[in-house]
Amino acid sequence: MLRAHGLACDRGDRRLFSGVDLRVQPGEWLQVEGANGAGKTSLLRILAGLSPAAEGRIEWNESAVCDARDEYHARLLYLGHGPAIKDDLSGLENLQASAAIAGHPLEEGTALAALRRIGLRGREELPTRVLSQGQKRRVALARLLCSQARLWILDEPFVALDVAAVDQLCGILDEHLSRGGLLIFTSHQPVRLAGQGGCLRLGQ
Amino acid sequence: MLRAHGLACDRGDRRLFSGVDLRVQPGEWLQVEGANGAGKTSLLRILAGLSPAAEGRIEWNESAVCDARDEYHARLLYLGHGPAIKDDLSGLENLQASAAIAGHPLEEGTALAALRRIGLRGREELPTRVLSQGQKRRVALARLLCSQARLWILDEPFVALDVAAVDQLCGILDEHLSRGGLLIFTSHQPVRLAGQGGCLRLGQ
Amino acid sequence: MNAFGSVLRRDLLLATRRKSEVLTALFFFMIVVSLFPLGIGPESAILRRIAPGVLWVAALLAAMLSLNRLFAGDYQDGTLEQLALSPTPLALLVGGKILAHWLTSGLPLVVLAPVLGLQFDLPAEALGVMMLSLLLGTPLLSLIGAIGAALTLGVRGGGVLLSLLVLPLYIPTLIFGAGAVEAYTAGLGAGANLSLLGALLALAVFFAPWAATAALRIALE
Amino acid sequence: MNAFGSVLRRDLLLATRRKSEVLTALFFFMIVVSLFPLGIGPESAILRRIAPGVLWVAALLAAMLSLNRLFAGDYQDGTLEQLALSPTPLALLVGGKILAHWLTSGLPLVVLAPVLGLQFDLPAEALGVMMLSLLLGTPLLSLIGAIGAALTLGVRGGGVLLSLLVLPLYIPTLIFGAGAVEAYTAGLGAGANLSLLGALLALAVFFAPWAATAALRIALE
Amino acid sequence: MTPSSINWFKFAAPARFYPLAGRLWPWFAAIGTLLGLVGLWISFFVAPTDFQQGEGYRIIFIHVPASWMSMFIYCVMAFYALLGVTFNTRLAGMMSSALAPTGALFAFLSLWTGALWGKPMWGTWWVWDARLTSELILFFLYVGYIALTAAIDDPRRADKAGFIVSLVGVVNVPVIYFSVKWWNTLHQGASVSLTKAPSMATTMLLGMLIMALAFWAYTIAMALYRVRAIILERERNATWVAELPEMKS
Ligand code: HEM
Ligand SMILES: Nc1ncnc2c1ncn2[C@@H]1O[C@H](COP(=O)(O)OP(=O)(O)OP(=O)(O)O)[C@@H](O)[C@H]1O
Ligand SMILES: Nc1ncnc2c1ncn2[C@@H]1O[C@H](COP(=O)(O)OP(=O)(O)OP(=O)(O)O)[C@@H](O)[C@H]1O
Ligand SMILES: [Mg+2]
Ligand SMILES: [Mg+2]
Repeated sequence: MLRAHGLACDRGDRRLFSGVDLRVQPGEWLQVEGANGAGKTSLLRILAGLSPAAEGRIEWNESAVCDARDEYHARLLYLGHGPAIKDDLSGLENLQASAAIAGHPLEEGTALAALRRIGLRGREELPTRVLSQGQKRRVALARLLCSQARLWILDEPFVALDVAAVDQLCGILDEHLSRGGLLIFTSHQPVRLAGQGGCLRLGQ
Repeated sequence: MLRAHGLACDRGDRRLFSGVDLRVQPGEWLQVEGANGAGKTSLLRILAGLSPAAEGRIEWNESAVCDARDEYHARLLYLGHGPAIKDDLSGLENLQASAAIAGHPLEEGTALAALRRIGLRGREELPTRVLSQGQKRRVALARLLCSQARLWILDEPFVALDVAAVDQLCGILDEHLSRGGLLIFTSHQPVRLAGQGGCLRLGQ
Repeated sequence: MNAFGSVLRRDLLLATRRKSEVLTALFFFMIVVSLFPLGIGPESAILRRIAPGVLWVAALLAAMLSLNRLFAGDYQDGTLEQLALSPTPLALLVGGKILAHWLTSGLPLVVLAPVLGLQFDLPAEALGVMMLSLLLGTPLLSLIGAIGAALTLGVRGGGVLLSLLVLPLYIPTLIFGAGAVEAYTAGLGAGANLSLLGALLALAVFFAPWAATAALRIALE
Repeated sequence: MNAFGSVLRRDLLLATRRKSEVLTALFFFMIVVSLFPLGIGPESAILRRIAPGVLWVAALLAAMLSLNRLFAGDYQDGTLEQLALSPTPLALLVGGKILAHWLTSGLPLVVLAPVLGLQFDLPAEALGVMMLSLLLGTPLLSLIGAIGAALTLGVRGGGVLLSLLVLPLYIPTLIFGAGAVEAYTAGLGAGANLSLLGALLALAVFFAPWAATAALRIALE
Repeated sequence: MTPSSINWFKFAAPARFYPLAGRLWPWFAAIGTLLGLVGLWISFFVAPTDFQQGEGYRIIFIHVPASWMSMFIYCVMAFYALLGVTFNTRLAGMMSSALAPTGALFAFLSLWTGALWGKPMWGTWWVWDARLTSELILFFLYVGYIALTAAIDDPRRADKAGFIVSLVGVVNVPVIYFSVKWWNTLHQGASVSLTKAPSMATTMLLGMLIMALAFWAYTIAMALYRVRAIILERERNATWVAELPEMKS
């Protein structure tokens, strides 16, 4: 279970938000909403432990995250605005490398299957440089299919995807939730997910 | 009037599309649709004269674009996947510089008004580096407000914008059309514009 | 012409915004020059002998290092597409960018060179010749470098490939530039070398922006 | 340990994918070395005298140039965030990246140095000492450089700032490295210099990855 | 366009050029081998020992033709670049990239044989005089051309980038050629080999010319052979390639 109390974030002279409390339980999702610049990305990075909060604390399974960083990170998958893929490597190589870095090396077969499922059949071996915007995002999202992490934190995962891919991603997220996973994400488009969930509105 | 006959595009060994004909008249819009990787970006770059087509020809007001490049470009505004803004300059400076490069220098007052209208009040002087994803896109879109170009070619202009900004952008596009402008754009989200228009589906 | 000015102004503005950049190019020049006495030892006869060569090589490397910021940023964020779509001829805009590059990376070296030359115990008039040769030579470095920078845009391993392409083309500048100072100290007069530099410069001013533009169009395709 | 290996493997794979990159780093080294005689003139007595210094300065610059590709790519595309989120300690992963950097940019220089030494007319045994000093010194360059590369990540004008930070830190390596060869040719024996280099290397292997990691965390915040 | 010029461009289409090159290259390879053998025989057995330099001078029979070829090939590449830029023929880029490795080889050979020769003549492998240096630049230019075109995936873009390198770099060739005149260098001037005793000069000249012709034939054969491979690789999806007998087997 992920819990946060009284989170606040400062950028420049501005307090972006303060007093943000949240609680996500297994099988639940949380959508962070807000206008452009409300601080969604900032909040997600704080929750992932990438940047420190100005105030407040974050707990994972009842213990503070800052005390058990490595354990927390072993359970976490974060996808930010940057797709974390290398232009010069193929989709396959990218996927295998990022899985190995996350601590779960992948068989080539598994990786290929994931790429095909996400709609990159026939493009597994192309350098991602030549792929289209949406195809690059898909390579990044293929990580979700191979992930064993409990907690997914996704920053605008639906951006640049076509309609079919949006549906497919929803399916993947539902599956994750039904396995008892936790999910925090942002999106400007309306998203329909099965299972329990709530919205957190930042700003105003 | 923009017209294209039998456009084709090759990428790698693949023919992305061929035999694409299109025609856009003053006050009309054209939405290019298609799955990820269908070739929308490639088509838009060809129409803008940034990359050559494998086959086919493009005409602007009855004369081939390749013969009257400069004249065509003087009438054209293209916004691609890259926002074409400099991280180290403020929104104001970015807007003024890009307008000057496009051949229509802007007064500071006009530029400020445009930035405020697009929702960046209070952030006009911040370096765009610290802005959020959506705010950066808005800086790029502010160019539309100051543009005198007849033909707008916009590659996924709605990406990363929040709901309010999407509505506002639709308003801006409608205004352009009602002034007799031409518009070609791509989007994976459904978009409702006033005026005449049509869709071009790439792929399958 | 107007767009030329605004490109120039924008690049200069960017350079002042990245306050440290101009300064650090200078410091790089200084440090490279100062490394040599450390690597070679402090004998002043040898140092004086190698001074023009070392100063010129350092200027060359400093110019080259700053080359990859000439177009790369504009390419990545899409500004280059906008330049290509400008009704002003692209070669003119490229000229503006090259001029801005020289003003922020070449000119400061010219000003700093005499100070460093003093470290190497060069006599005052030789320093004058040194400055003159740099004044003619550094724009040449920016111009030739622009071609290389444009060619390697968006290419794998661009940074190092850039030096591979550009350094050989820099060699004539180096030979005439350092040669001018050496000829002067040897009593031969620097005129011949300097006028060769000037001729090269005149040539490059006409052809380099054009070649760089052609290369940029290839990168954009 | 596993993740260390996979970072190393991925970086080496990337290097082979950018086929030209390793080769071009080598060529850069060659070209810089070849520039000096051009700037200084062909007298072989002087050239022999300055050879160790020139070779070492060139190695230093070649190492430095390839530094900005050490973390910058990973930072921009978000891979660095993923490394920081890996359950393996970040310092270990950073160690893997540094090792890959040395294998692709330092080791080739060690192998090439004797050929270039011949151009400067160095005797065979001096060449051996040269290689040995480079073998100890180039890993040091990668290690120290990693700290600088991490510190300048995402900072405006990073490239040149990087050299400003790193070059001064390189100076001891340069002095001992070039000093070893000079001491040897002067008949003093290279032992003292080489063992100092070794000691520096041992120290850096322990502390540099740790310092670089701390710097990376700052950049990520 | 006049009828005759259309004829000219007929073979500029890769589909036409491919079989032509296939028929021609074995002939040039054979001529090259033959002339090479004759040339080597003349240089090692017919040409007399030089009274000053002993046997070492025989390296001239490789050094000089190799140096000539290295410069000449670069000019040819620049010529193709000009063709490519003005007429936009695909074959021009293919020929350029087919020639570059051979050019680099000859530049390297020139440097290497020169260095080998320099040791007995000047007492050192290498001096930094203008001709040697400019030849070194030529080598770097070849390598730069090859590295740049290899680093760009799209062959058409690679070709165009290569055109610019060859056109810009070609200014170096006259520098090499006239370097002995413009700077007084250690390296021999152009006329030295001809001012010896007449009998010797003719055999030497003959040997050198035959070797030069052999290198020419070799270059043409290699270029044609390589351009065939390049054409096949680039046009592998074209129907005419699929219909080739060697593709069907
Ligand atoms: C690495 C060292 C050397 C390089 C790069 C080099 C380069 C060249 C080049 C480019 C040419 C053709 C230029 C022309 O035809 O005008 C040439 C020709 C020649 N080289 Fe060298 N050379 C080197 C060393 C030597 C040495 C050591 C000798 C003899 C002492 C030598 C003797 C000649 C002669 C006799 C010619 C023919 C000149 C003529 O008749 O035109 N070279 N060399
Ligand atoms: N130095 C600064 N001074 C003032 N404001 C700053 C500074 N740095 C960041 N900000 C503001 O902080 C906010 C960062 O927001 P963040 O990136 O988290 O937004 P977001 O909710 O993810 O928006 P988007 O939907 O556009 O992605 C922006 O509003 C930005 O203007
Ligand atoms: N060298 C290549 N080999 C094979 N396919 C290539 C190559 N280069 C590009 N492609 C393909 O060309 C297409 C480029 O499409 P483009 O970027 O125009 O798509 P798009 O319609 O804009 O997609 P998106 O909605 O994702 O932005 C992609 O399908 C890509 O896989
Ligand atoms: Mg955001
Ligand atoms: Mg697209």
